[in-house]
Amino acid sequence: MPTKPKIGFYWCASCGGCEESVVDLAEDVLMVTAAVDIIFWPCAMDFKKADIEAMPDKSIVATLLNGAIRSSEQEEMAHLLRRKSQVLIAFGSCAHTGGIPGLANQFTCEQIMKYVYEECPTMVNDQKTHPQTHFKDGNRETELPVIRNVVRALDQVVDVDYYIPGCPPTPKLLKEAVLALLSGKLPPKGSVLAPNIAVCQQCKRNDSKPQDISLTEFKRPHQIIADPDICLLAQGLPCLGPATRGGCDAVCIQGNMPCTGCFGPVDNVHDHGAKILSYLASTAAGKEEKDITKTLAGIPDPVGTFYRYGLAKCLLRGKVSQS
Amino acid sequence: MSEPTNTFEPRIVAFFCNWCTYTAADLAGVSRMKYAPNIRVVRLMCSGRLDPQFVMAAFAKGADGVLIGGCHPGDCHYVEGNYKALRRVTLLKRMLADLGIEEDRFRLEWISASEGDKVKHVVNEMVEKIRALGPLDMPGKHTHWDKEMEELEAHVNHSQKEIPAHAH
Amino acid sequence: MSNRIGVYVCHCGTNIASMVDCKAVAEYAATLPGVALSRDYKYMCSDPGQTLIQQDIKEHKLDRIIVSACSPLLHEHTFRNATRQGGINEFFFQMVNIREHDAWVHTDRAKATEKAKDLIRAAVHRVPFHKPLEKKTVPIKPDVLIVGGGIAGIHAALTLANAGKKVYLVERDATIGGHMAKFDKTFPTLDCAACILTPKMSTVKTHPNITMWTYSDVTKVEGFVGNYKVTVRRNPRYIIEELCVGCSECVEACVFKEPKFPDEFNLGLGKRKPVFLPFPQATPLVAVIDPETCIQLKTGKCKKTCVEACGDRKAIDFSQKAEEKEIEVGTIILSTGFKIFDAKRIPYYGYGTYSNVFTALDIERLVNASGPTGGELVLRNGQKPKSVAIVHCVGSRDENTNKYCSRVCCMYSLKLAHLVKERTGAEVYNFYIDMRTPGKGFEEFYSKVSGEGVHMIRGKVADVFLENPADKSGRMIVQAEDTLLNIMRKVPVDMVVLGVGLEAQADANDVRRQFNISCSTEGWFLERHPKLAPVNTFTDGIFLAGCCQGPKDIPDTVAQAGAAAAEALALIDAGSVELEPNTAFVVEQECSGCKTCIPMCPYTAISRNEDKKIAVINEALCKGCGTCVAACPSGAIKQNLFEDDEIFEEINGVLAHV
Amino acid sequence: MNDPLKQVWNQGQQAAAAAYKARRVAIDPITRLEGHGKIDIHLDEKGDVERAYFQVPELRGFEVFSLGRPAEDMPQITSRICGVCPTAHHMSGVKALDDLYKVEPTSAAKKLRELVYSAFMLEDHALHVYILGGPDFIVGPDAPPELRNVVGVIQKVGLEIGKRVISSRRRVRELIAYLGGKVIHPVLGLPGGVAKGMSPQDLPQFQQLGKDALDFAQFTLQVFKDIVLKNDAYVKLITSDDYTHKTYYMGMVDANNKVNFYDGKIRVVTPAGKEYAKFDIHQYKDFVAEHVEPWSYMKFCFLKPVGWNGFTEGDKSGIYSVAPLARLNASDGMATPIAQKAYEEFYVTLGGKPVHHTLANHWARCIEIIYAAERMNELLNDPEITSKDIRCLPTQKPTVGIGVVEAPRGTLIHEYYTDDNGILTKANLIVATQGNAARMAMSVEKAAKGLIHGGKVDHGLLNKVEMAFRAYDPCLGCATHAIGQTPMIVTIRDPQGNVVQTLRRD
Repeated sequence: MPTKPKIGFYWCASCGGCEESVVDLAEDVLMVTAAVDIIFWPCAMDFKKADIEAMPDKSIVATLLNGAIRSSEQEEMAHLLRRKSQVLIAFGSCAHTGGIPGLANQFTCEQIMKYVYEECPTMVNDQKTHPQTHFKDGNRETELPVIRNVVRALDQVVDVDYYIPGCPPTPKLLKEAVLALLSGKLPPKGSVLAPNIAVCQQCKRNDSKPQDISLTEFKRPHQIIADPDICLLAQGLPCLGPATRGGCDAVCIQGNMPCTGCFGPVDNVHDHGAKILSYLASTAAGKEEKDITKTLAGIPDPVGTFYRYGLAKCLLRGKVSQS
Repeated sequence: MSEPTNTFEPRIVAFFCNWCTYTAADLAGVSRMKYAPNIRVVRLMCSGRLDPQFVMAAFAKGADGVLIGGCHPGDCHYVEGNYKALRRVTLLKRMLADLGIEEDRFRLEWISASEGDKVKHVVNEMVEKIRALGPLDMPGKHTHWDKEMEELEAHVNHSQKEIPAHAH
Repeated sequence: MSNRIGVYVCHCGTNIASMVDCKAVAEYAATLPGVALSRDYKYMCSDPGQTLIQQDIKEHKLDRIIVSACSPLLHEHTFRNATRQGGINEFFFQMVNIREHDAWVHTDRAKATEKAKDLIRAAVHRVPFHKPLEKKTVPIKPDVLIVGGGIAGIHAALTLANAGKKVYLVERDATIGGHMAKFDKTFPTLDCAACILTPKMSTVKTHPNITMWTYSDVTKVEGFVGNYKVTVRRNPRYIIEELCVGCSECVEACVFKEPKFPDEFNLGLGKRKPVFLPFPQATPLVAVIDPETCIQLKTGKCKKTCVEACGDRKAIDFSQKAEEKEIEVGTIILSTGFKIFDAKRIPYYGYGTYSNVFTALDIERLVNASGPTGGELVLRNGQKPKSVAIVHCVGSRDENTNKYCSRVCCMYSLKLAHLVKERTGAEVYNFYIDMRTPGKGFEEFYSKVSGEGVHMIRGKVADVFLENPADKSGRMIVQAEDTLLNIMRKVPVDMVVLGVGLEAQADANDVRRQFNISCSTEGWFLERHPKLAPVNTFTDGIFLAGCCQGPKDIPDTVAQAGAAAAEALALIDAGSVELEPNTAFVVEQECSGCKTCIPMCPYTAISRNEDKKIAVINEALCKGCGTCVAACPSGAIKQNLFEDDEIFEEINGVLAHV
Repeated sequence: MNDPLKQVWNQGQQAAAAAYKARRVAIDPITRLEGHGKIDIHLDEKGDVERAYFQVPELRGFEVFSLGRPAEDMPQITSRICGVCPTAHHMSGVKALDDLYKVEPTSAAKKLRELVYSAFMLEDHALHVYILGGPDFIVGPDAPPELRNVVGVIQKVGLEIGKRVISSRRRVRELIAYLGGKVIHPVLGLPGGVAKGMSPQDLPQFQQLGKDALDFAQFTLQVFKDIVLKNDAYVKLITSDDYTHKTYYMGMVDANNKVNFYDGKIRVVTPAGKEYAKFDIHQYKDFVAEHVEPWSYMKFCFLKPVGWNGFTEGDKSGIYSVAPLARLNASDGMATPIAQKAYEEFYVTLGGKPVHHTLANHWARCIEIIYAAERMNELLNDPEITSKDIRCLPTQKPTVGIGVVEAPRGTLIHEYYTDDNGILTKANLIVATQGNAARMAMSVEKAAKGLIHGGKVDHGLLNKVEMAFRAYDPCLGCATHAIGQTPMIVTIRDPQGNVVQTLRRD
């Protein structure tokens, strides 16, 4: 049968939810597989690397890569796949903006190693053994990839053509992207393949939001029983919908929980967290510093809240004491 | 990485509102007050225009400090813009601290059009504090962070010669 | 497409060139991307300087202009015009401040030069993002509001009214006239204040173009140049102004047979009844009832003999309520005046404790024919003083009170010395720090007065104490170090006159906020520029006249009032004014309708389009602060002249390493 | 494309796609490590296996970057450990929050949580049975690799099943999405309850789904019995020594020592099947400990009181096992009738408790699918399921909270320490497959040693090792069935460490 265009999926530092969302195309997978050959990279890295290396450059129409880049191994694959693919798409929050693993940029690699292998409560490790990138066990030597000091979004490692946002991206966005690929109707390079308008536009509760809600208190989700029909921000919950790219159909809000920003910012925003901060602080009331401080105390973790999925793409890229 | 030296000249980006603080800086000039040459003023119409993104950009691009200047509470030319600024700055201070930026590197001051001397004092004080802290140098830090990738990238790009598309 | 940027580095004579190597800066600028032409020039604001820009635009096809010189607040308009006359949109221009913000405030030439380069680099990054914009012009409403009915307000009002403009004159006291109405004679000519002021006052009252509202306060000011909406509260005086003829029969008839309440106009030196006329020439000549002391108003139980006396005129109305008037004016003149220094703040001068210590203003009333003593200058015990000390600089030129010189005290102290001597023949001692007599005929007046045998003692009075501590109304000893003779002088006197200084009105700060202007740390309203715009404020369409801007004498006050009136006239006759196009607008297709911006706007310029479910900005109402722009979570609101891209590039540019 | 075979092929392709991706990513819950199984085999002079290393090469450090986060965000943050079983992490996290704030969820809330959780267990297990592990038996271990996948399954049992697997899975996941906002990284959990309830008008459609799910579950067990248990060769394989390790077993049980996924006490039985311990989760640190090897980023769990004695079996070694087989071994039965019958049959057939055969996990999994389906139905028909009383607001000051659930791949523990403001100061996460990590490493070595002699290796080795892996459902073996290639590279080195042979199926 005639060879269909090859599309590849690859994963780096991610949870696999992105691939799950591909699975969640369910019956729709047929439409996709009818049109393209999905090339699945097997798990064995060394093996597959050789295999990919053997492929002609640009012989893959498009590779959708999910996951942040944290290890030398992932970095290497990113470079290879870039080389072999005509179009490289950062698929999902982690590849797009670093995702939740990017929160690690608020800590040093040493901190992580020390805690995980020495200090965590259930650890028994008197020798303070750490995994070694090169370990000699008698005459035997084993290797492990290097864990980098900073977590990176895909475009901080290689040139990226398009982005599909979301943690995870919706099957709908994936389908549209693949169809766009096939029809050759792709937007300009660098585009995010999702609507350039914030979540509120799709949110059923939009009309319920009063025009002026200057908040004297920000609530945390566990502190209130949220009315399922009223704008969550109006109820005091710092919902990031207004500052977050839409395309998700506001599903979290339908689950009666505030948007946490996984689709990242819209095109005009340079730094998602700073913009979220600006918008939320603008919603706060108070003229005396102490009142303002009290109001904003309802947002105890600005970095973790505003850069939940995007610390790697914060203009500062993480805690300045990094590495 | 780059430890403070006495030759270090802090680079401070200031965002001044047109009506009070920018005018105060003009007054300082007209009054020939002398202060440290480390500050670069970006004029905004109102401190309410201050988008925290500007502060992040300034630090990311190499500012060692950022100073915001606006009208005193109640004096805003646009009624309440400075309160909006205060709200944003209050939260931004906390966030910058969590990102490891020392408190003294980011400052908000209310300076009215007649307080030329305050411009002088605030700038001098800030410059000295930051001089003591040493350079922030985010661009340098970022380059340093990314050094860990160079070797590999070079390796990958030279490990194999071009395989033309018609190879198979 | 890359731009062709022209960069001009102004020497401003030596103002900039002495601290900034303009040539080097210009050469550096020439190396920056997009810069097609870079020059340094002695005076960019001069005609040849501006012509240079216009020619270059044509010859070198420049599409962006950067002038680094003084503050944009000074010459931005000048160079925008030059840019426009050169044939490109005036907003393709950017000004860089290397004088006020650089040359004038730094001492290290190398570093100042570096700074200039950084600032210009910022502009070079910025200008490519500039968009062609049109200024919006708004019509100027011809009516004028003048706040404060002293000589400054009166003169400005008459000037404008005579020019055919409608004027609202608002005064918070019951009568116009201000401080000048309290004076007896005026220096140096010694002509009587009343004689020159009261005719002007009555003209104001009768002038068809002037609406005079006394006993009134401005409560609200909205809008912008050419289009201010002002609310004035007319406080109840319990007399119907239109019906009262000032016959003062009600005053005679009042149930209080004798005046027993301190009379404000005479600074408490005289007494009045609950119903009174401030002073014989009060304008309007309409009685006032003081609710604090009137039995009817306090208890509602009074025979109301005043009402009987008024009879058919029915001018008395105890039920009168405050009434709000809303007016629309195009320009505003503030002439809210000053308050005298409170002499009690210097306790060792004994004001308020020793009965024969007076302020200069007290004396003005005492020597005034219509004053409480009918012009008799006497001690509290009714006798004429044999010796009088006049103390200069009370509350002026003093670290503990006011550092500034109040400008008028020396002259009025000399005037009072003359009057005291004339009326009482007493020995007069003027204690001064320096004798300041700058002004037409001032020095002559000084020698005249000293020629009259007034003792001039150069020394700051250190203490005033009672000869006999038991007798608070007895003779006092005035102690001062005579810095000419270098001896300690202790002069016994019957009367001490304190030459109190001038201070900003107690509520100057509230007024300033209400009108959205600035004031100095001392509370004087701040002029836009001390030399180039002395009667303008930073708020277009609002002007200053008289002592609210700083201490000054009557001639200066009147001159300034005229100037303020002229500025207002210029605006009115221009008919319209151009506004900065720095307004904000919503990019429709990017607005998610989150409503964050709506409460940001203090001018309610933002509303929600319920059909499209997005925000819309009314450009006419937008004043261009940009607060909504910073707040918009989608970056869907942009501000002309201050777009995100422009500011981000300015940041990049200023920090871009060489 | 109307040729039926081609349709089958496409179905296969697509289900395989699902299979492949799902399994691959499921490595995360094992160890919070990203990357892929790697086996490094070292031979001695005689060419026999001296040592086989099973390595996991990535680390993300969730416990560390959770510090400073508001506790209530943890169920959503930690669900990103795994996108295949986010629901397990979410639930374990939410239960830790209940404990942290000392707030008892309303009874309706508990039922809604368990409903979501049962649905999740069902769809996750089904995936494994039909697409990932199952084909080893359904198609047969000796069948050519390109057929030992869902394509083969469909050819063997018919196209209908392929469709049924996909649609059943989709519908069950729709239930999760309904209550959780999203099926991947759901958001329902809050301390003291859930954010969203079940509306009465939506209930009937889900009740119907419950019925269908139960049919599907029973059908699934039947398929397994017909194809596997009726085949002596398979039964022999299952019980063969290559796949047998005598270790401790751990699982969660209810008050009657019946298997429970959502709540209960942790029970551990000895290799001999005797109860070794039964403890409240708050005591877990007395029983569970972690061990580090310098050659892998993955940490190996063991029983603290017994201690770490290397990769060895028996009651002297702290190594224990989790997941379906372990859960059945650690319990006295199933809490629902149909599942209980299957449970009894399981032990009768395999010669009584405990069962040490790794491959028996497949069967155990089918039994758990039935339990999950039965439990779904119980809950969907509980009048309280549509109650509006779904939240109980926390009032206590937070200090420390521990939560546990049985994830498809075993016991999953979250522990959060916070300040008075509920901000994390410390976190500890024991994820399911860590519990099997040591036993997996042993399986690898056992298979290697059993099959490599005199430096000679054949492809059978890879099959066997793969099967050992897949039985644990650790997600390392997933890709195999996708395109018929082994997921593992096996590098064979001589004593000098030189690579003498690199094996892979292609």
